[in-house]
Amino acid sequence: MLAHLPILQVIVPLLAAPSCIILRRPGWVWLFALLVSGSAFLISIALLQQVMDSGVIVYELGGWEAPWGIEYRIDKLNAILGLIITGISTIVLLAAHTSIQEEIPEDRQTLFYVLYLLSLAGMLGIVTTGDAFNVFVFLEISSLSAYALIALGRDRRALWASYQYLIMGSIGATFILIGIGLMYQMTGTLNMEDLSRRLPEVAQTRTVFTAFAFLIVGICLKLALFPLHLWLPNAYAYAPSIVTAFLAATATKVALYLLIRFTYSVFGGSFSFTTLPLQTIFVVLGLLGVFAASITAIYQKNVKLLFAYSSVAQIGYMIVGYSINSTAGLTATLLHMFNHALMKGALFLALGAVMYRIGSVELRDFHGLGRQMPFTMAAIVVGSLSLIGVPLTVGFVSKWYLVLAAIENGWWPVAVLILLGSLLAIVYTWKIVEAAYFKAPQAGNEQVREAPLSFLIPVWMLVSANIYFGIDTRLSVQVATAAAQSLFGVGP
Amino acid sequence: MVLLGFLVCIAIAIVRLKDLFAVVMLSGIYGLLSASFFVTLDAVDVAFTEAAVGAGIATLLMLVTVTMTGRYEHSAHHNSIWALAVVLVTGVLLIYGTLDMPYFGSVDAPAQLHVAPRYINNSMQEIGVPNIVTSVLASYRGYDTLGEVVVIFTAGVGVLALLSAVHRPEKDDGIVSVNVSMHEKYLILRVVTKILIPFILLFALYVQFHGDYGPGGGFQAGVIFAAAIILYSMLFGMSTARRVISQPLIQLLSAIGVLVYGSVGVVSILNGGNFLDYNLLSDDPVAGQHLGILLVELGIGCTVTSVMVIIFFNFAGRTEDHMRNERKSA
Amino acid sequence: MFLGLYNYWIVVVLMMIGFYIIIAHGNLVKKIVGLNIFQTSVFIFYISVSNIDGGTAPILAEGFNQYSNPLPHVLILTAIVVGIATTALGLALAMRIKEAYGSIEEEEIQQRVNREC
Amino acid sequence: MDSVIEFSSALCLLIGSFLCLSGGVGILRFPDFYTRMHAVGVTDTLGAAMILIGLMLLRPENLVLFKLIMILLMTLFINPTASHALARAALHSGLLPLLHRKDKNIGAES
Repeated sequence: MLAHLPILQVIVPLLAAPSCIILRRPGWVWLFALLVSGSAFLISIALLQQVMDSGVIVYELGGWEAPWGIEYRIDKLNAILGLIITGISTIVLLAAHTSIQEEIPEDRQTLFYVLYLLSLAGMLGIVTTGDAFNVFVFLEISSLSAYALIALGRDRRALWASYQYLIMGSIGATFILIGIGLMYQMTGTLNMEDLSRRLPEVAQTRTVFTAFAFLIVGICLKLALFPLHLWLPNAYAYAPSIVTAFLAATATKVALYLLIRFTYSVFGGSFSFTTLPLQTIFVVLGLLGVFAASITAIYQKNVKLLFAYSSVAQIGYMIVGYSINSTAGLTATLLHMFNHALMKGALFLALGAVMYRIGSVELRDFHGLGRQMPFTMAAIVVGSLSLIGVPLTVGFVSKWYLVLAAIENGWWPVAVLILLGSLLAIVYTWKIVEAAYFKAPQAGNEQVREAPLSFLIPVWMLVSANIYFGIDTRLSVQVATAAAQSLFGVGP
Repeated sequence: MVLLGFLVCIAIAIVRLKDLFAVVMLSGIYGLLSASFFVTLDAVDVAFTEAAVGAGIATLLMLVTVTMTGRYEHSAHHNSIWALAVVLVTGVLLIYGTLDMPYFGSVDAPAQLHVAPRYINNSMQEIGVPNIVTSVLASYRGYDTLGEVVVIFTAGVGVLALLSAVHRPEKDDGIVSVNVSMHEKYLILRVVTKILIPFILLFALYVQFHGDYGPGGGFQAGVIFAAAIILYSMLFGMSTARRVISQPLIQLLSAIGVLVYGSVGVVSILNGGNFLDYNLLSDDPVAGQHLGILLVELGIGCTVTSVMVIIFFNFAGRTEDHMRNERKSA
Repeated sequence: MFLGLYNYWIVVVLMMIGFYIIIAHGNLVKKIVGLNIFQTSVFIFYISVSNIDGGTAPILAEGFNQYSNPLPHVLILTAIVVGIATTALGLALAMRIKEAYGSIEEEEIQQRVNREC
Repeated sequence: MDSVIEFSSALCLLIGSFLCLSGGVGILRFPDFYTRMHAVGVTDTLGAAMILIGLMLLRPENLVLFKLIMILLMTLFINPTASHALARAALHSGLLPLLHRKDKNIGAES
């Protein structure tokens, strides 16, 4: 059975989704979904271990060898992504039952879990596959289910946000489709490994250049890179809390993975960074994203919207690390992907708890919550500290590596700007702390109690992971470095 | 060439027109014309699907939506200069990209030389199905097709989550009286439909099981099957159709289709092969491939039919509700 | 020399018309129509790639030995299905938006959304 | 024998194409919706039928012949029904035939 782990990781949630329709009862479906996600998590741990020990795992679907059939190819990079996605999804699902009962009508709850599992399966499919067209198919599975999940939000603005996301997402997907088509036309293959062998022969043609440009733009739309981020804040802000926690922690990471996979593995780092002035474009856009989004975040009155803008800013950091184009920079990006998933998972889940108790996440409703919901607010504070990058939290680790990588590359101004960006994070998170601890509760909110344990446990699992990986950095750094090195083709 | 010219004309007309009804009909014609174009380019399977989807289902869904949302588009293009700039840049980039392409129809293009020849030369020995598209679709790249089935299933679940409303079963005499009043109005249509539906179903079955030898397969058959049901429900009223086809049952069917496909893969794992390795379904690899493709196509047909019906029922049901509410408020 | 490419150029024009409808028009249903045109044109591009001079449809038969490339056909079959799935979901959303906001014009909805914020 | 069949099939095809073409001209030249419907509905059914018969004469293989007969039957059923449905829908939504409209105008004037 061990040999089948790569495919099992994807098809377990994929086939569990239709089975939910047969189960029908929301309570059972939740338990079932939790089990499925948990087993996918265990599989991804086993896979990571296997990859770290013995290198790349290849799995031929249908028994057809690579360029003719579709293959799954798992190296260190996708093993990490699989771990992030399944881990976050499992922890978020722990809280889902309580939150969903409050936020979604009874007759839609089963459908919610079906869509959730489909989204999970879609993302896992994207990160494990070694075939360019298969990426497109699974991208659509995950995005279609994400559109529907977002539209399930209670607020009617959720519908509008979801529609905008659908249009932007479909444009992105069609761009990716054009890119894949152009690559296929020039090489005659869809397999990533095979593409990377055959692309250098035709690398100087204008067609390949166009293919590359379309892929990058399409992926950046999905990635919500500034200035293509317009769909993201609203979509995150008005989706059901569980969906926000899950998508914010995983969806953009998957897009970033695609960007890294296509630039480094398929086109090759030297092609990617010489044909287009990619480095300059990305470093400028990344930093602009950090500042523009952080400043917008300061003016938000809705805390979910505030953290959504902060997500755009964090994507900026990851892109800066990526654009440094060195092992150190990529390590920092991968670390930040992992860490940001932990932070944003914890933060949005805690917001879900607030939503559960007071039915709103407007800043003015946070007044006095510090005393009424001490554990939830403490979690938000720790998450915010991590977002700022205070030592002993994960946020510090990734920022540290990012600054080091920038300095190593001689980019002093960039390093300074990264630190300045963190200052902005202090400003916008301070607003929440101020509201929660230094203001008297709003009228009508005096009777609010602490969130139920079904929220607190998953939230604090994520928060303690935040602190644990902030102190003991060996594991995460070792894995991230190994993955970055393997992309650059050095090291073991 | 002429067809492409038509396509451009239609696309420009769609940009200019403000009457959404006309726009939708034109987009249906666009689908049909591109299907004809696919035939001239020897892509019969694709043409079949595009005709069924682009000219059929998509147009139908849009029509239902337009009846609900209103017929005319009124705002001016508010950001057309920006849009034009973006579009021009992308267009120029694409044209620039075409300059190094192998010529249209050239025999020695890389796409013709690398992966495809294996399918053309060996699929007969390896799979034993004359229609190469079917063998690539269901076997060589069977996993993509599983993904495709899941995509359509996702769409069905998504539409359900967005539009489903609790329909109280109407009283029988209500249905009967509506039916009687409709009967006179639509007499000719109803009679002809009753004659046609068995043939449509027969044709769907033919397409389903003939996919190995000619154009067709589970997806196209599913769409045709669904078309028959939709035709029925359009002429005999939604509530009658709802009583014939129960909603929970059809949801169950859409899930079962995916599960059939998936379990073929799981069985091949249990038989000691890789996921979706049909060779191991039977003692003889070619027979195994046949069996696998048959089952898989059944799964596709099942899911596609039920999802299309789910989508249409929910669209139409929602529109009916909306109309009723508007009439009440007016 | 460019005669061999005219096909692609027309396809590019079609794609861009679709793309223009998506981003320039404010009506939600029309945007979906634009998306359809955009995607269909990409399909035409793929199928053009698969075409081969003197080839025939990829169904094995006696007396033919030049077949057009079946792989893009398969990809596009999948992509068409994805397209209809997106269309269905987008239209469903448009219907819900009409119910919730009473309009399907981008500007009017945006105004109402801004007022709520 | 062969040449007779070939000749008659060619004749059928020609007549069919001519009918379709005249239907097309009718759509462009006729004054109002109903007369246009008439032009297309009537000529196209016969035109398509003639073309199909012409093809049947050319291709005597069993399966193809059967398919062509099915298409013919379908056309014979669907075309008139579709025209009927269209005309009904137009009448239902309040579009009056040209003649009718003229009568009314005259009536109003006098």
